[in-house]
Amino acid sequence: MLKVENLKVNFGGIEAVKGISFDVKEGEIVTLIGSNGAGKTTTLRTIAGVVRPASGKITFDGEDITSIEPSSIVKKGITLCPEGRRIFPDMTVLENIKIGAYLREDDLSADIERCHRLFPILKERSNQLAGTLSGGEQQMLAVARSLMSKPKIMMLDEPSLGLAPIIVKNIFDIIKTINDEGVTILLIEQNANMALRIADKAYVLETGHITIEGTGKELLTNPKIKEAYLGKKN
Amino acid sequence: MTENVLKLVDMGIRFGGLNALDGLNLSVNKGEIVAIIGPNGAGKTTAFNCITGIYTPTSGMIEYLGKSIVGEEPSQITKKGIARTFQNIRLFKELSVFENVLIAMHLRYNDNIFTSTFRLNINKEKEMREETKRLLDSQDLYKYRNDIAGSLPYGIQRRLEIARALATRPTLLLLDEPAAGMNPQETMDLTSYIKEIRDKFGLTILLIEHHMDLVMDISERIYVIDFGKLIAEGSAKEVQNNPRVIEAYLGVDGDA
Amino acid sequence: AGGSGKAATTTNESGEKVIKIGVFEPQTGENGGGGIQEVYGIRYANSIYNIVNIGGEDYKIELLEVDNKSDKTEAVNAAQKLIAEKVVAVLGSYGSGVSIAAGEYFKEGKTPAIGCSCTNPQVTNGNDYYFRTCFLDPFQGTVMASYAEKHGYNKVAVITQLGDDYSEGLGNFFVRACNEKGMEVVAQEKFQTNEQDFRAILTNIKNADPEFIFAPSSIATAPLILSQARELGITCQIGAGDTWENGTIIENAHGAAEGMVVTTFYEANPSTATGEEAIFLNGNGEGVTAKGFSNYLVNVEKQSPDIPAVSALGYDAYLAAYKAIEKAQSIEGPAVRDALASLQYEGVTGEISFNDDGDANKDSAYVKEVENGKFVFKEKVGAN
Amino acid sequence: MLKINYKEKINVNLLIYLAIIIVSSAILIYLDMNKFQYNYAISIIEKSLVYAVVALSMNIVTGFTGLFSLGQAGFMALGAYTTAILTIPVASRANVYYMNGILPVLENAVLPIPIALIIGGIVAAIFAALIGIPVLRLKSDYLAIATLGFSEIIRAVIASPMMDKITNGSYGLKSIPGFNSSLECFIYSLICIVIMILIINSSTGRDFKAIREDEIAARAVGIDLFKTKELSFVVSSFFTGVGGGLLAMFMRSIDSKTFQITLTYDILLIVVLGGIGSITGSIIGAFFVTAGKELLRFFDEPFAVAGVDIPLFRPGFRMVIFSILLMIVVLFFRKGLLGGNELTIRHLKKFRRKKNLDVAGGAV
Amino acid sequence: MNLFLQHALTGISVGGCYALIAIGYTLVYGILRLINFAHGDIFMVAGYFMIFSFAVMPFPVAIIVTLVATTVLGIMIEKFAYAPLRSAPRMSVMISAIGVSYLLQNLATYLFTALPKAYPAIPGLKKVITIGNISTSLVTILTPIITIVLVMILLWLVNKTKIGLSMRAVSRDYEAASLMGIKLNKTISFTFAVGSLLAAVGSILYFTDRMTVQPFSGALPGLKCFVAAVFGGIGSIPGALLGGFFIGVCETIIKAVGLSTFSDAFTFIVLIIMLLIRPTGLFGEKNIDKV
Ligand SMILES: Nc1ncnc2c1ncn2[C@@H]1O[C@H](COP(=O)(O)OP(=O)(O)OP(=O)(O)O)[C@@H](O)[C@H]1O
Ligand SMILES: Nc1ncnc2c1ncn2[C@@H]1O[C@H](COP(=O)(O)OP(=O)(O)OP(=O)(O)O)[C@@H](O)[C@H]1O
Ligand SMILES: [Mg+2]
Ligand SMILES: [Mg+2]
Repeated sequence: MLKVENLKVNFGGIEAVKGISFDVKEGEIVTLIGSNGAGKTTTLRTIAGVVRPASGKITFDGEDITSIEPSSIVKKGITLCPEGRRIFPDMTVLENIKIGAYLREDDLSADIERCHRLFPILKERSNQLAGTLSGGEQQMLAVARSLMSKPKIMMLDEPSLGLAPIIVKNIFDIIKTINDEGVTILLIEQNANMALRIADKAYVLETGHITIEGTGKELLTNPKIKEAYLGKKN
Repeated sequence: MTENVLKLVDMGIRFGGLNALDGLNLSVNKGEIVAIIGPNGAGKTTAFNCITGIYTPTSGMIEYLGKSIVGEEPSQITKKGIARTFQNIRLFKELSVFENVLIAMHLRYNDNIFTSTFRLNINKEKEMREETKRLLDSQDLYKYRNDIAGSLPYGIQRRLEIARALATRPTLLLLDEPAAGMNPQETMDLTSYIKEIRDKFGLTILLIEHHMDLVMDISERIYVIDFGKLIAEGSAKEVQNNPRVIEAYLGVDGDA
Repeated sequence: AGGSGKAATTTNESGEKVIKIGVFEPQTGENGGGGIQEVYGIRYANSIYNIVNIGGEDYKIELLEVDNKSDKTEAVNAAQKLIAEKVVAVLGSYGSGVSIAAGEYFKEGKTPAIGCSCTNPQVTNGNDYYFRTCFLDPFQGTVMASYAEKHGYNKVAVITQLGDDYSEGLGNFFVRACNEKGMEVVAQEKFQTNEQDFRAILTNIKNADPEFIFAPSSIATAPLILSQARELGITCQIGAGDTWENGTIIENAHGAAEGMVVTTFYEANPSTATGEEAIFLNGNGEGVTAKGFSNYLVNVEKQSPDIPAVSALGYDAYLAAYKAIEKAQSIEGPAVRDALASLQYEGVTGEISFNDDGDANKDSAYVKEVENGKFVFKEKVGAN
Repeated sequence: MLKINYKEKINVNLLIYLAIIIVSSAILIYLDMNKFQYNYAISIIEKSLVYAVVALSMNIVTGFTGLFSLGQAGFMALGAYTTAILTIPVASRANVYYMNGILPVLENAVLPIPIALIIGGIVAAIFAALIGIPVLRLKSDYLAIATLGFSEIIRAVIASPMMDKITNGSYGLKSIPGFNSSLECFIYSLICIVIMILIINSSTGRDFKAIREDEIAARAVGIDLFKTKELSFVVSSFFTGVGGGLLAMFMRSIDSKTFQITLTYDILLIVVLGGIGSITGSIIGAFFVTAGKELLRFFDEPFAVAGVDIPLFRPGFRMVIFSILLMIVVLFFRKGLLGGNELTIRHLKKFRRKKNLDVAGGAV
Repeated sequence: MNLFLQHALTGISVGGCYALIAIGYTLVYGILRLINFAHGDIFMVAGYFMIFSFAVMPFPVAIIVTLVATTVLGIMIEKFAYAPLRSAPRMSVMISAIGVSYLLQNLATYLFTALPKAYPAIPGLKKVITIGNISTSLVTILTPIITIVLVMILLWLVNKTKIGLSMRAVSRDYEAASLMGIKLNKTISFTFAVGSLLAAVGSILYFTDRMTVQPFSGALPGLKCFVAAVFGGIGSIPGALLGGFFIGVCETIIKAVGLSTFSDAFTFIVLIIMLLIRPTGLFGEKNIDKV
């Protein structure tokens, strides 16, 4: 459903993404892994329309969406839960959840309820200013906010960054739950171990190129991956 | 051998209505590597901020080498030998790698504006540059010396931040989530790196981390805090099996 | 250091020899409005007297206008530009501050300068290359005090603009004269440059209950002071210096200007009162009435037919330069300067001759009052 | 630039700058010898030099230390008035203070120009030190508005009737001795500029930059935040004060209106146009803005094509064009003409290549 | 007592106008983190719009034309001078704002000369009302009332409507806002439109009271209102309202006690004292620099 072809992105003189191609099928969990600065975040931001590519093509359900406005991309059903959470700190938790559904005109209550079911703590904190939440709670809020736009495909950028182990586990469970509810997932993770376990398909990105691809299981057992990304212990 | 380097006694700090830290007790001995873990928002970074003088605790004591350092300026505390890195990397982004480290040398080469402007400090400056070169060399960073710090890959930035902290010649080094954003392999590399600098520079290290592999691997003792209070303390094993820690922090199968 | 004072002649396309007279006026900035009016007078004079004969040869006189933006830092470069262009003489500027700033440079460049309406003593003081065709502030302040005394006002109030040498200077001289005459100054208020709210100080003045308010300041502030005073119910007469003789004030004050008085340099038609008549001379030395100038203002410059006093002074300043060049039979700065120093002629604003300081020897000013939306000549007043 | 190289290698740029200085001096000497012919050019050069000093001093605090200060006009006023009061010839004083007289102590206080300039700088620096204590705690825009406020307060005090016998209140000062030659102006400016460059490239200058980059990290490596900020502010103000003194010498007569906020804006404009954090940028910017305004003067004069007057060309048009040019530079050179870099040989070579790369990509 | 009432009336009406302009600053700053130096000049140009439209059409139409034209001007300025700089350093945008301010002033000088132009008398507004010994015009009384009503509408707009929600989101984080599907440019244009509209209303009230417009009419009120906005905590609408009234009243008091030499200086002293007590103004958000 989402297809990226030969995508290149430059920042000033730096080439961050040097011509990558991959696709995501409906209902899948696809993960991008790779070391720091490999261009993962840049790829997602380009798909979301907040960064303009130098060349290449992005299609969604067969439609060219390269370089259209971020708001139109959201409207088409693609959302990005950005790196670093980026919640709106001086709005309440509930307002943050609601703003996720900015483009929707229909009734939100069912979806708000779903968020509250997934993240009970957010219901408790409804009227608290989001900036005062702890890191993990903010991360949950960011995911909940992305869900509110009723995405067809949800892109998550390192949702487990800096979180306590107990919450990391939680987050992956929830990603799985969301996926079971029918949302396609494109996930970036440093925690390759966990990511590959839930992924249907995975791509490894190295300095702007895709070097390895395969199913999650394949990559989990790939010796090169083991050495470079999973640590020797596994 | 068991010379005490850092001691927090009943330290507390409030932000408005929030008790971010509440009667924290903790001590670090010379040459140790000690870890602080705990859920998000537990107050770990806040503890670091209190130790380094960025916040002044509202109650309690901080003793460094047997003397209180409460209320002192961060720069003063650094001069006394406590250096740190930050949870969100804080390099001098637009300056070169060389300059980043060179600036951290300043505190040991007292210069005033007059001598530095009219280059009366030329010998000191030479020495500083030599030392910077040696330090970068030893940390395998010399090849990046002319690169702008902000343009470096994340992992290198982390190492540079540590190198910059080392340039102040600390006795005690505080590392705040040094492995955040690193993959397991990079995290393992970092583990040996931390051990290496501890031995090489004769450091005492206090670190905050969520990567349990790293924490369990290198720390001699672990403090666990939650809601600003100590909930457990001890060796990796002890902590790992402590039910309160599992409940609050690690989760049921705590090897994530 | 110092220039040679050698002016340049050039030849234009039609083969005439051309010399230049510099016009150093603000055409933009705070005093741009007044500056341009002075330029009108200069341009009109130039349109009549555009050929001067030196040593049997005709020279065409062209104007070189530079905008000093009412800004001292700009003024230095503008003045230098005129000197660099080798003008024979310089006319201007409206606003004493810029004239003072440029004065040193004209002196150094040995380029004689003739101020039109810059009334501050400092312009010519210590500068033997600066002349002017108007009277000075000490005189003007005294004239207004005499007027007030004559009309039986005993309690007067003064409003001046801080940091403005014209306003503060004139106000100060007025206060001194009043004190000498034994009148009581019941209130002395000051306001900041660009101020638009005078109600607070006017309320204080109202409370002091003066019989006359003297408020020398800029064209822009005048309507504000007038209308806010009337709005607060202040009914006494309000007076000001020469800058307020400007039609736009009456228009902008929406009727609040009625009854205000100003001292000024020029009256087109004082015959009704004194039997004299102001005469503009045409190119042949024949007298023509002010009509010619009015027509020029209307037809060429698209202005109202009333001749502002500063335009008349501009006219006189140009004429002084013209006559000095003719008299000196030279375009050398020092020669023209010497000719100016001993010049004497009948200008539209009265007889023009200069004293040792370079100031025009003028012993009377015209007082005008606004009646039915027009400045109406009231009387001619001397220093006492 | 002018960075003392601690290695043995000879700094090519240093030689080039020396050459530029020598050639400039030669040109100025030539202009001075033909003063009457070139007075206009000389006055533009002098003004540019003065503005270069002030712009660079603003750059120290704004560009290199990252403290957004808008107090320039006020510190210039202090320097200008001090210099003027100490240099107006005794003979002219009664004449200058014609309205209210002069304070007896000042009646005969005349000092040589260089000393007066330095004292002007010191007065500005002392005020900066006092103002800095409370104000430097503020951040970014709040610091800007507070310093702007102090600048206005200084101006109000200078113009106030209470200061009549010192500053001549509303009447301003004149008869200030000017530069004898453009070379003199060049020498004063050059000394200031060279010292500022030495400061910027010294270890103190590195501390300034560290604060600009990250205050918290700077403290964590042992930089005393307050002391260093204060130092930067005071040093900058010293040179701003000297620059003000130079401006007074250039103008020969000053009053409080000269030192309004627009003066600060003009300087800021130069700094940003040249490139924040660029030494050569500030200097080039000063010439660009000052000369630009003058070169556009022909827009104010009537202009005829084939005998037909083009009605657009009348007074005021110049400034419209100037504003538009300014906007164009701002919009197309986002980081200023030099964008935080220094104009060096290497830079010139790289320039073309870099421009090509800049075109593609970038965030929306 | 009369004296006091008269001064109080003056202070409140001056303050009302300041508040209206200050809110324009605050709105734009809140969203773009941009001190819109051109705001005072937009206010000045609105004055000229009124003069020229009033000359050719009846006053109710002229008022509407003025409001619309000023709003369009605000949007155009944003499009041409600020939008292209969205990813540029903050300082560039600020210089761009100074550039726009110069351009508007110079253009006005060029087109309309530096001479003050008479502002039309809107029927009724200038009517002088006398109560006892106090006299004032209708507009003086009307100004603070209109100001407060507008502020209430504005608060409702920002806090209770969808566009208000998007304004608040954009003010915090452009990128995150656009990821929510918010149209950045539309929201920013809207903010400028509202800011300019307020400037236009302020302009009508202010110039009706002061009766002349010249190219520099906007400079000083612009500066004072900026101070008012900072005083109240820039970014905060109630702050700007209070700041405007406070500065207006203080200024009047200072002049009334005969210290007008220092009236402007005093405004700044008040501001600096406020900043020293509360470094982000009265209601300014505390930006925690979390380490
Ligand atoms: N806005 C930007 N301006 C300049 N360079 C950028 C920008 N964003 C990213 N880059 C550069 O592009 C490269 C790829 O960055 P990106 O953030 O996509 O990496 P990543 O794979 O997500 O890494 P990480 O694991 O650290 O998040 C890096 O070298 C980075 O420095
Ligand atoms: N300057 C501040 N003002 C107000 N609250 C603060 C401030 N600094 C920290 N806090 C609060 O104190 C608590 C502890 O924060 P801290 O950053 O120390 O957490 P942490 O243990 O480091 O968590 P994490 O693992 O997510 O980094 C949090 O609730 C945080 O919001
Ligand atoms: Mg990333
Ligand atoms: Mg932390």
